[in-house]
Amino acid sequence: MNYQAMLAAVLLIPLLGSVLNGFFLRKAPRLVTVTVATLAIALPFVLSCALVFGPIASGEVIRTELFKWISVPLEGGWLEIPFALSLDRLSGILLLIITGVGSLIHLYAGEYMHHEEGVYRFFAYLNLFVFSMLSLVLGANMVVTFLGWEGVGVCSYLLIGYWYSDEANARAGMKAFVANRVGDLGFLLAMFMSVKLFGSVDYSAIAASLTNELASENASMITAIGLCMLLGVAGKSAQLPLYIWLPDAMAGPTPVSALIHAATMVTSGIYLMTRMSFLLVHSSTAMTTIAVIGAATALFAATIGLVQNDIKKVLAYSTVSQLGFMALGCGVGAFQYGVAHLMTHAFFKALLFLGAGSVIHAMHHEQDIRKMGGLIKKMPITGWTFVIGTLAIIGFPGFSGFFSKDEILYYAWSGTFGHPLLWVTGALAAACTSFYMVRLTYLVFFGQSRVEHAHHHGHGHDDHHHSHEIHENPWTMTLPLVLLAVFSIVGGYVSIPHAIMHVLGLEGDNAITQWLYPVISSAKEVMKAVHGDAHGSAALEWGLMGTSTLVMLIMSGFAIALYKVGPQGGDAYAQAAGGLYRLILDKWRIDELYQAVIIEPLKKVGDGFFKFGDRAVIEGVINEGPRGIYLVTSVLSDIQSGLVRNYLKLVFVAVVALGAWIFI
Amino acid sequence: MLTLPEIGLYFSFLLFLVGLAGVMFRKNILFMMVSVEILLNAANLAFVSASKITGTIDGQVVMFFVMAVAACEAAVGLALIIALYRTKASIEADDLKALRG
Amino acid sequence: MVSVISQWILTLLIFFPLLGAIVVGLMKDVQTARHVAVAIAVLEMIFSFHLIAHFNIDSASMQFAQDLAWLPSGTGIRYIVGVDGLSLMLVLLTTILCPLILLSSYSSIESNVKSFLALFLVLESAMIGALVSLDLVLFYVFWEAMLIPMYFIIGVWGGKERIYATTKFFIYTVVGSLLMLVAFAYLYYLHYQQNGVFSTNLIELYRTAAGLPAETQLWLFAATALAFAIKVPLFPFHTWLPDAHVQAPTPGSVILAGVLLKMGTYGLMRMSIPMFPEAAHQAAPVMITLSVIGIIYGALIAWRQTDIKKLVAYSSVSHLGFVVAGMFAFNEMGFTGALYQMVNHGVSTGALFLLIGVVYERRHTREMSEYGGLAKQMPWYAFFMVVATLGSVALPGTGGFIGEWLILNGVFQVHPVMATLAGTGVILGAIYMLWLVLKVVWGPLNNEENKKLPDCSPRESFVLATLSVFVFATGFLSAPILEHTVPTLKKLQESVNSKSAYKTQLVIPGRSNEPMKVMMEK
Amino acid sequence: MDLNFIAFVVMGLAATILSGVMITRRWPVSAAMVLIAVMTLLAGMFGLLEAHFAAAAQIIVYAGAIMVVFVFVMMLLNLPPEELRYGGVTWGEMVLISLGVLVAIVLGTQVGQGLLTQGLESMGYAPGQTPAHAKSLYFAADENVKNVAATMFVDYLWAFELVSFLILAAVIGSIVIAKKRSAENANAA
Repeated sequence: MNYQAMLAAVLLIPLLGSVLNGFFLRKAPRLVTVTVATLAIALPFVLSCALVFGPIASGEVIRTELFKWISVPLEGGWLEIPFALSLDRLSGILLLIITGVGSLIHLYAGEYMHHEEGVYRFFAYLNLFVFSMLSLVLGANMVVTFLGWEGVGVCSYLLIGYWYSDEANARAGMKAFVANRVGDLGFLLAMFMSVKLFGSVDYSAIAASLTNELASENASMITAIGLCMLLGVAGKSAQLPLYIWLPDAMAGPTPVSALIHAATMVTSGIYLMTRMSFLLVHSSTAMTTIAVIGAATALFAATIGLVQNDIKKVLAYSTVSQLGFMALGCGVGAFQYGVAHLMTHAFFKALLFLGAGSVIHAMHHEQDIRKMGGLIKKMPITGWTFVIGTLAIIGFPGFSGFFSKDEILYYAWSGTFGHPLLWVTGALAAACTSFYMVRLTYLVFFGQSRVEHAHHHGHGHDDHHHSHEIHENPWTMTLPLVLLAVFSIVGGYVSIPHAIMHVLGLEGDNAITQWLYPVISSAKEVMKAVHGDAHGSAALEWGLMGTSTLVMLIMSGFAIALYKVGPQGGDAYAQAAGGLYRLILDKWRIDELYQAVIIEPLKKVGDGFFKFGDRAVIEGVINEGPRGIYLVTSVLSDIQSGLVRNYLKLVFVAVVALGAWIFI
Repeated sequence: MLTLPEIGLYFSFLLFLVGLAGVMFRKNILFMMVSVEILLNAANLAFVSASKITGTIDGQVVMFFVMAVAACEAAVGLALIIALYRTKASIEADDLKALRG
Repeated sequence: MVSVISQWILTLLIFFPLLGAIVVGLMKDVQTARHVAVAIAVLEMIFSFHLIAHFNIDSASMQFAQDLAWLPSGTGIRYIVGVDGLSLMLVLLTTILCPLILLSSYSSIESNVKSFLALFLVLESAMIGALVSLDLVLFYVFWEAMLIPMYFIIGVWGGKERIYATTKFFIYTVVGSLLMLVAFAYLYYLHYQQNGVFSTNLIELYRTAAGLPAETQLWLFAATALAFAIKVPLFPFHTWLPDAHVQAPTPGSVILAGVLLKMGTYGLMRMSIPMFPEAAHQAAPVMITLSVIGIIYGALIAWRQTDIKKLVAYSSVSHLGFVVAGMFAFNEMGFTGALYQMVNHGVSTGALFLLIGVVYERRHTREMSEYGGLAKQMPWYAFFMVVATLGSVALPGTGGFIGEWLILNGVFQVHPVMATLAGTGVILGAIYMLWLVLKVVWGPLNNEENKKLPDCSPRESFVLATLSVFVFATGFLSAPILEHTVPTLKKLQESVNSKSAYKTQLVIPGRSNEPMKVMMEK
Repeated sequence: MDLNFIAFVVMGLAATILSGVMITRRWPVSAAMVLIAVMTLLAGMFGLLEAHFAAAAQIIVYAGAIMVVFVFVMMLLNLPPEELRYGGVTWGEMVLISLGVLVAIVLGTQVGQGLLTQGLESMGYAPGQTPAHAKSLYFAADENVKNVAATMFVDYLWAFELVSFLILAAVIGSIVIAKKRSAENANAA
């Protein structure tokens, strides 16, 4: 089996799984459905491993063309867009994450969804999602990527609205799709501009034709491409101002949140930016905008996370915040660390979501952290893996988040497009992250249990025999947790900071930089040529690292001290903050703002168009037009009254008019 | 100071207006015909006045022709009125709407 | 043998349904008549596959042509038919949609069935005739002939306000057609003045028309384009469409959205643009602006509708705005996208109207609030609905995406701002279509009456599944499909941009394939 | 201001007012009587304008012959008095009346008169002077009837003959029209 066929198989097996589950295994037992679905992801994972650690590691790029997709004549040539796949080192990383984390989550979901009716639908969507996500990262041109880009949006829409009987879920799905669509318009425009500029949408063709001269001649166009792409990224990767859909997307089943809204789909914006890094770096405007948006998102979402009480909401805002970090990394020119953080985040955030799902599953869909507490005794595996995930996300030294996040923060200060202010914003966001994550972990797993009482009220009669039986979940749910916990620890060692490498006596670049060298080398060269070398130093790196670690420790300690007494621990501060607290609790009321500023006016315009434009004006003109003609004709016809006297009157009028015309 | 024929022209115009009003506003065909006679007389007055103004005789000749035509008109018109009255038992002009569009 | 078939195939395609209409009209048993009608439409579809099997994809000529005497020779009015890449797509769309629509009419048409079937077949015949005729008078005859069956289909089998709707439909269309007729007549006269010979041969008139002074062209363009714009319908001539759609019976809505609206866009591409390239260039900014207004206007109105059929009707206004915008970009991407989008819109909107018909037959209401949560009761229905919706919102992987992508791309190359504005229509499209799905398919199943609804019958499922397959097939097989149109559209683009006459010729099967002598070459 | 002038103006005013009175009569016969008076006044005006033939013809033909026919027909039909108005003055009539008044004012002012004579002057006519090409130049001013006859039977001979045919046709036509009905009745009977 050659590599091309393997690559095609990686893409198509999940689609096959989806079709099987969606059409042919509707009546099959749950076990069959789950097995088919999981295998449809696990098999590509195996193939991916073979590909990535084989030819890709040795520097090859695998490219295969499945079929001709679009081909139209263009001025002076053809615009040929084949359905082509390309696997290089960047897509290799994502391929492993998607299929690897994906298989674990499928395994987990099999148990998590066991009491659902018609679970085939869920797995069909999930497999379809993986197919879309794979075509996103494997696409050799923008259009194939866009197929995946919108495909994941649709799957996300379907999965968020999986429990469609509750209209709120369906609405959340719709919101996600529409917000994504806004971003997709940006992507579309970026494509159109590259067709205009390069006559192609193929990544490698664009890279080949983008010379420095071309870039400087078309600087505004390059900037426009970058900004349009940023709009797309903001939609998909939940950046300001389009992040609003992601917290609502938590309405979907928890495995979906883990896979789609933490590990894979939302990171596709980061992937795209890295993929297009060679182009973005030509425009410092675009890069700076990306960095600023990223930093702002990181801080903004982190502040909301501080006060949320829904376990999944906290994680959702944490995801938005972490995505902001990744965008910040890309924006300052440290694409490789953006990708590194993407990877570590995929591990620990999937872990955290699955852990949260495990808790929710055990507690029978209770999501309020004020009604939890002390769960670590009842669910030790979930608890401890969750703690590992928390340590990873807050950047505790030695855990994966530490390496990737600190590298991003370091470059935020010293990178090509970096600025100390960006670092300050990022560090503040990291401090908030430490606080809310520790708060979350502490309130859920430690301290006094607040479960029993709440449970009786929460679930009524049928849960009576369950209420005292919160227990660890079966292996299919804990195995993914443990594996992800392992990766959450070791995953960060691909991006050991230079300063530490130096201490350890390691030479050269760290693993992720080396691995991604072929992808981002041209971007690096451009940055070097245009903007000069990065202006960092080992001392600065140590200083920044120390500062952020210290801040992290202080905030974590603060959180533990505050919430030792239980969820009411923060009330004093909340009261002191007063209106600001309520504003943050209401997520800064951004949704309401959009509703009032965009949605409602548009609705009014739509109503106005219908009632005034269509019914009154156009209909009026069209209907009154004939009426007017009728009026005219009736007057004309009345003139033909047959009465001689009237004819004479007309003659008189005509003679007077004629006289007036002649003499005046 | 206006000369006689010029005043004649002006009277002819006033007479014409009066006759026209009669034709336009009366519904009785007989009255309309009588009004037409006024119209024709007004025209005659204009012809004669013009003849005087220009010092030519042609206007008076034409006035004679007009008179002849008026006689024809009266003869035919009155014959028509009689025929009409026989068929419709009315000489209201508004009852004659065959030309209505 | 093949060449004989090829020679007569278009004539067969035009008149076979007409013959079928007579047969169906004479049948006694209603059920048999239904079957026979479907069989006729299926046969018609099979005949039309001959076109695709023997179509020369490297040629922009009018293939399968036939040129017969019709009216007295002095008038220059002949029976000339032929297909090129442009009409081929739409002929196939018509022949494929028609059997499906006839199948769907089994349950939606219950009175005067035979008349309906006969009228429908007449309509099919007229549509194909209009698509393949290359003589202005012949075209006009078919163009008007389409109107009559549709008038009756809406007027007899329609909803409560059908008379109002059908009258409006008729008046709008006829006003446009008459202007077009005047333009044709004037062109006929001008041709005579220039060449001393009367002719209504489209291929010759291309040359006459393109050589006219700009001002004359502009007037003639305006007259023909208005006729087609009303049919499309382009903003602000669209108000007949929601009424006609809402009042029409399901098969009527489907054929209206599926094929009849395409006649407008087809006419623009076949007549207005290549005939009057100079004028088309001058009018392009206006046309693009109008279509972009239509895109946004239609979308915003669609969003605020509570009547599901009206929503889809206004979505058509929005979608066809894309088509018109695309063709007035005057590049291959725009033309290709416009043509492709015509086909896709026919498929996906056709499917949506069928889906509305399915629930309308069960519940006899089109109010969105009467539905909700149908996914629980009718999972297959929900599936088809979502597929049709995705096709309609131009998801990558569906044909709509290819079409809209090419259109927006084409427009973007010349009018970036307009393309961006049109792009917001893509967002709004997602909003109103998903809103429809949200209100009909998702949500709680509260209404008691909806709890007893049966899922799609096998017949309905077959029709919808076929269309669903088409939605995705057009999304992935676009290259082999669009191959057929490339030479035609390339030629069209070249002639429009050089503002010279559109030169094409008839290729009559069986004769030597040398270009037919154009009469005025002297 | 001589007597001729005063007499002319008085007669003109009387003719105008009487014609106004005439068109507002309810009885056709009284209207015919008033009309005879108007015509007599007009004949006097012709006389003052030195158109003696016209004055005589006016009285003989018009007041005598034509009006007799009118009165004869009126008596024959024996019509009832007419209702003068079937409703208020309509807008259209108001417009027409105001138009008429407007034209009267325009033409009645010096401006209007200037307008009327403007064209004449430019064509070589001037008040009181005889144009160069007028053939009636050869006739003395006080031999009016002779002058008229000479012009009529020299310059307008053909027109005169045509008018005689017209009168003939009118006579035959009026007989046919007036008799038609009874002839049909006779055929039907």
